[in-house]
Amino acid sequence: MRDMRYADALHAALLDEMRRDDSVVVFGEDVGVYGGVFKVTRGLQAEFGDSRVRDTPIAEQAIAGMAIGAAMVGLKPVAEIMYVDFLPLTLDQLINQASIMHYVWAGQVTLPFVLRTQGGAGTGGGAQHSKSLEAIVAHVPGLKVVMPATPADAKGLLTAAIRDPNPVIFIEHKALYNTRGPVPDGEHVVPIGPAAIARPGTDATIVANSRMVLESLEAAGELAAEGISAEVIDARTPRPLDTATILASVQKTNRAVVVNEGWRTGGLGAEISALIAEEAFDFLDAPVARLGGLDRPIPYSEPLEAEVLPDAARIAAAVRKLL
Amino acid sequence: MRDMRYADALHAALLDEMRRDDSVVVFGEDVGVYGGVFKVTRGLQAEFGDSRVRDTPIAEQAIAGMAIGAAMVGLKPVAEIMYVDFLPLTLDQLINQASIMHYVWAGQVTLPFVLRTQGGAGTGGGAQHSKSLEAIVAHVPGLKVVMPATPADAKGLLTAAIRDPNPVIFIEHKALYNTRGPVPDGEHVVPIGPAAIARPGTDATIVANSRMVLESLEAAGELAAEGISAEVIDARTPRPLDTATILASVQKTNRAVVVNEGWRTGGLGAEISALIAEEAFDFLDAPVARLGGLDRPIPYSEPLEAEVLPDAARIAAAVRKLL
Amino acid sequence: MRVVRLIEEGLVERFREGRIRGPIHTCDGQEAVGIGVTAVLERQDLITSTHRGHAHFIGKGLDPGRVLAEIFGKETGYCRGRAGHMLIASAEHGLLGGSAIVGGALPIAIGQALGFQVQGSDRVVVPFFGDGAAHIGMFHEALNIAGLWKLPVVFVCEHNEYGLTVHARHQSPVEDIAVRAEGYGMPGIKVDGNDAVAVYRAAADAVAGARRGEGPTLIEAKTYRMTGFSTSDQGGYQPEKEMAAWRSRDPIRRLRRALAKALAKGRLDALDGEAGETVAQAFAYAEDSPLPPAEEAYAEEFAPPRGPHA
Amino acid sequence: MRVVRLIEEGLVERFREGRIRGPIHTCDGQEAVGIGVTAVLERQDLITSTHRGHAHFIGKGLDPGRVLAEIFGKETGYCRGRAGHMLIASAEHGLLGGSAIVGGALPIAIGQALGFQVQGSDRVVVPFFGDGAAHIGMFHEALNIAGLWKLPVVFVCEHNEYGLTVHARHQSPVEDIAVRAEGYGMPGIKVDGNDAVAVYRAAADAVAGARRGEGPTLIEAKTYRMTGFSTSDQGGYQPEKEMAAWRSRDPIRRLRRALAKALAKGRLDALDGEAGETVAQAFAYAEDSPLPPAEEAYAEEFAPPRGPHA
Ligand SMILES: Cc1ncc(C[n+]2csc(CCOP(=O)(O)OP(=O)(O)O)c2C)c(N)n1
Ligand SMILES: Cc1ncc(C[n+]2csc(CCOP(=O)(O)OP(=O)(O)O)c2C)c(N)n1
Ligand SMILES: [Mg+2]
Ligand SMILES: [Mg+2]
Repeated sequence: MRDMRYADALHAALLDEMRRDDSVVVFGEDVGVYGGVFKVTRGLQAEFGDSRVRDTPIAEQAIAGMAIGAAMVGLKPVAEIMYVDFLPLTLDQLINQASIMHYVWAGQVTLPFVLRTQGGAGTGGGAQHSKSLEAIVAHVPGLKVVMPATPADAKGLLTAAIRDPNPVIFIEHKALYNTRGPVPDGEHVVPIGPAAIARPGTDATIVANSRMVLESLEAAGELAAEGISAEVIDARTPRPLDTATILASVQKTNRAVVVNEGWRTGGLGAEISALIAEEAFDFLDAPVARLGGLDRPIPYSEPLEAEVLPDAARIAAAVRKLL
Repeated sequence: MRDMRYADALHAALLDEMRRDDSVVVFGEDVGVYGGVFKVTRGLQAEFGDSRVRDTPIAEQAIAGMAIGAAMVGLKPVAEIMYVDFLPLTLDQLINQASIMHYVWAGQVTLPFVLRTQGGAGTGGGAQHSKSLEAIVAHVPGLKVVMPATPADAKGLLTAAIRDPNPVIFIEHKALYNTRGPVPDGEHVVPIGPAAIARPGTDATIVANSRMVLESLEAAGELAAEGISAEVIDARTPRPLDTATILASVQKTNRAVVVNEGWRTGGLGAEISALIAEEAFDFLDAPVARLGGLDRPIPYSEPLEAEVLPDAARIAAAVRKLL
Repeated sequence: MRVVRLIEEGLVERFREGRIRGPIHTCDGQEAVGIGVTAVLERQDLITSTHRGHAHFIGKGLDPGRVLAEIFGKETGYCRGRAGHMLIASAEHGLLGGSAIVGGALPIAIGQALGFQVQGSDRVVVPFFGDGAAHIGMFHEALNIAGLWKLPVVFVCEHNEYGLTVHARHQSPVEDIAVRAEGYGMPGIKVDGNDAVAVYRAAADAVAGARRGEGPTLIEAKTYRMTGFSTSDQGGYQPEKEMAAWRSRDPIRRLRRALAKALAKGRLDALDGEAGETVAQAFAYAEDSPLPPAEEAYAEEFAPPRGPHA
Repeated sequence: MRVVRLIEEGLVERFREGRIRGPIHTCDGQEAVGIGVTAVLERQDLITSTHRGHAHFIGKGLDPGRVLAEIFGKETGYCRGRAGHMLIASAEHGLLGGSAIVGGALPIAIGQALGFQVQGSDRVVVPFFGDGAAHIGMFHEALNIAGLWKLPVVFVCEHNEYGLTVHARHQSPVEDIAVRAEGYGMPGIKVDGNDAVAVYRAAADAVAGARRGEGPTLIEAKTYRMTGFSTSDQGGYQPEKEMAAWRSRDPIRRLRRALAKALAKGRLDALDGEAGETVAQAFAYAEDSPLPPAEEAYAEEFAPPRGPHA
């Protein structure tokens, strides 16, 4: 175990996989010479050269398309889309091309690529640099969607994503890059699929992902001081979603709060809330409480931005209300 | 009242509004000389000229952007995106530009434009011409999303959409263009927001939209023959969603089936199912049943395509199971 | 070319009889482009195709029977009926693949070429696209990057004068797409797309250059779509005079005239006969094949993992 | 230009002190482009801006105090703090508006121009964008349509040699974006972007042409970003020699030298003094203004309907 920054854990996964497997290549805007605006790809071009690590023009559609094409012929591209806000530019390639090929071409190709990006608010990026758009890609069959909350998962899930034969949209969170946590030494692979129980508990289940896991853990800490035992589930892979772990928890606690930073309406929380109420109906002692980002563009000014985001205090309040 | 085809009702709305208001303009691919691949814009260029009715190059990002820009300076563009499958190409313009401007610029501009498109499967269009992507746009604050199921609503909602000062994504269904129904004579405006009760009932609520309303009505007919009274709600504007009508119905029937043609996971049905279970929890006698498209790309071959879509038989079966 | 023409005639006939679902997009009149270009390629070279791909499929060596089976939605089709007429792919023939999103395969094609470049392979990628596709953003992004990185790609624009129903003059202020090549640092070549030999020569040069690592070329083949956009086309926008003029330039008759000089008369007729036979057998195969069972719709969403050490 | 420079210096200083949130993207060294072009425009002409817009804002006549208030997230800002430093708009000044999606405003700008054309107005639209934006698909779609329909637009590319951190030579095989104009049927003009007078002249011609209905122009102003991408730039990629060379071409000093010949010495110093005063007052206004209350986040999602007969 080593204590690492989330950004460094991602960097370590890239470095290890590129050393292990020549077919892993990295491209995207400013990932080469500069090493990425969040410095996750720093040093890779120096070590692996400018064929395997390429700065691209500003051309998100092409970046996504190149990941698809290169994967088809045997590379394992890890392409970067600088902000998840720019992901809409890639959606034609993801929805009309990447997501359909394995199925529609009856297994003739696999597409082992990863599209790394980062989202989330809280740093004053404004309406075009702060969004959480995971619900959009998690709706699309054929795409996997992964959102690590901890440095260990950042490393382990990115490693799994690179080795996965399917398109993986890997969404980091800009406010997590500087968070620290223990990361196992050596090869560390966290399979895509299973959720994690970030904190066990018995009175209520909080299902969260990405930065909201940290807020939920803080809320659970507060609640513990009041004698309330909340279980926090990290739904770290929104697609495929680990429904079994979520349902097992609710069957035990009989109460659920679902938290996601994306817009509440039609967000990831809607799917999880619906799932719980449909599949664990008889176990629920109260309706599912769903917290999400306020249904507005993310405003820039600090008091406004803070207001639109779920946080520990609101999560704790939602749990208390259920009991 | 006149009996009209759905396609003709749309055409009538465009014609009336263009005659009434010089600022209404139409552009898109093949909408001018040819009159649109579904012939909804036929004859408009001949009547209004090629300044107000323009064939564009194949450039969906520009079509969406032009609608935004032209709306900003006082036009009321009705732009066409030929298939909803091509909507991903416009999502940067919709999500990063159109949806944020009114709010982020504190009301300095309004964007009275309509993006007409059509989706849905059932005609062998294959994975790139059959999708239902409303869940993606219905997740985005600042966009209105409208999906008429009947000729009357096609006319009334399109008229309302053209007059609305906000961006409206207006999603028709390719398998509905040839359906017929009564349309009120003269000016006919159906406000954006309220759902319609397509068929009143007492034993269970079926919430559907677009073509699935027709399947639900057929199911309700079958069920009536068995003595089961199903209420069919047409959630014709997915955003803003008429939660009050849906909840009132469930409070009365105590049972709900939610049907949507889009992929089930993370689809519109997830939001509606979650809404019902969260807000009408104490009224539900059974968990909400949610039907959606199978979570796969839409396959081309007839038996496969039929298998991935919800239909009247499955809806009726879901209702029976609830009772 | 004869096989392609016969296949399309057969498809249109069967569509009219209600025996096929999708509208059929014929490349009637433009066969020389697909056939002329693919004749230059090795099997391991890749092409990407469009909604109008019959010449590409046949040129790249796919079996007509399995192509037709896919178009009929049959289990024996290249994609077991899941792809249909516009999205056919055959990895073993280097067709990856059809795409019905205008311009959508261009970014993918440069990705394939990027792969070959990183791998140090001499394989080449040829994306086909229409004149209408030359105005969509993906075209621009793909050509800029291909020119920048000198990727082994030959872009082949089949300029048939129309987008769907809109004439090229209403889609762009420039008549020749080839002039844009300069803005992407690559040669732009204009060629008579109804002359199979001219197309072959232009493609041979460009492919050889790409194979030697000299970077991409944009080839613009001027041609014409003789029978409308597709079988669902209601017509009315292609002037009769224009169509007649192009009909007289039919690429098949032109090639036949050229070959007539080199080959014995009997030889050409024999080839025609073989083509007819091939196509008749292909239709029989496709029509006799079974549809996939409905359960196949549930085929796996994801490719199975390759284990932790993939 | 002096006002712009002083504003940016003040912003960078306050960012360093932790008094502003967002990274500040200075146009330090490129002021002559924004100021030179906007000097040609009427108030009712529109511009669209980028993440690097201070010269555009000031040139288009926005009040520096309210610009700064927006950057500070204050209630008195042009957008009540909701937009922030990259998305400022002021409808009354014809700024519609800032956009931090590279190239994202280009399709909107041609839409505005389309509006003016349909309305028969002689208003003109000027979208500013960087060299990096010239390789994204939206650029292509927008320029093709503008050329096709002869829309009243003047595209102004501020070529400052870098995207974010990547040099232009790694973004495109062509050195001059202006060469692409031919592919869009419009003139492409290269101008020294550090020479305010040259920029003004080029823009004046292009704007006059657009106003007369002669269609769009692409102006490429060659300039340089003297102090890195933004305040969050960690540097290391702009060679010192390159920076030094450009520093000697500082557009403000150049214009000052030119004006010194025409104006009395005292006049220039007085103007400098006024600029300093204006900026000091603007900062004071912005800093003294209140933040919006949290409840404002709940402001309406939609514009209210205009009634059935809107
Ligand atoms: C992105 C996108 N926009 C629109 C369409 C609808 N469409 C299909 S083919 C076509 C015309 C294509 O023109 P061109 O590229 O010249 O090809 P051609 O049909 O002439 O061979 C259009 C507009 C589409 N399939 N994809
Ligand atoms: C679509 C999109 N991709 C990437 C970014 C991130 N980004 C912001 S500015 C920038 C560089 C832009 O370069 P250029 O257009 O030359 O403008 P400059 O910063 O040099 O003024 C990048 C890549 C973005 N904002 N939008
Ligand atoms: Mg064409
Ligand atoms: Mg630049």
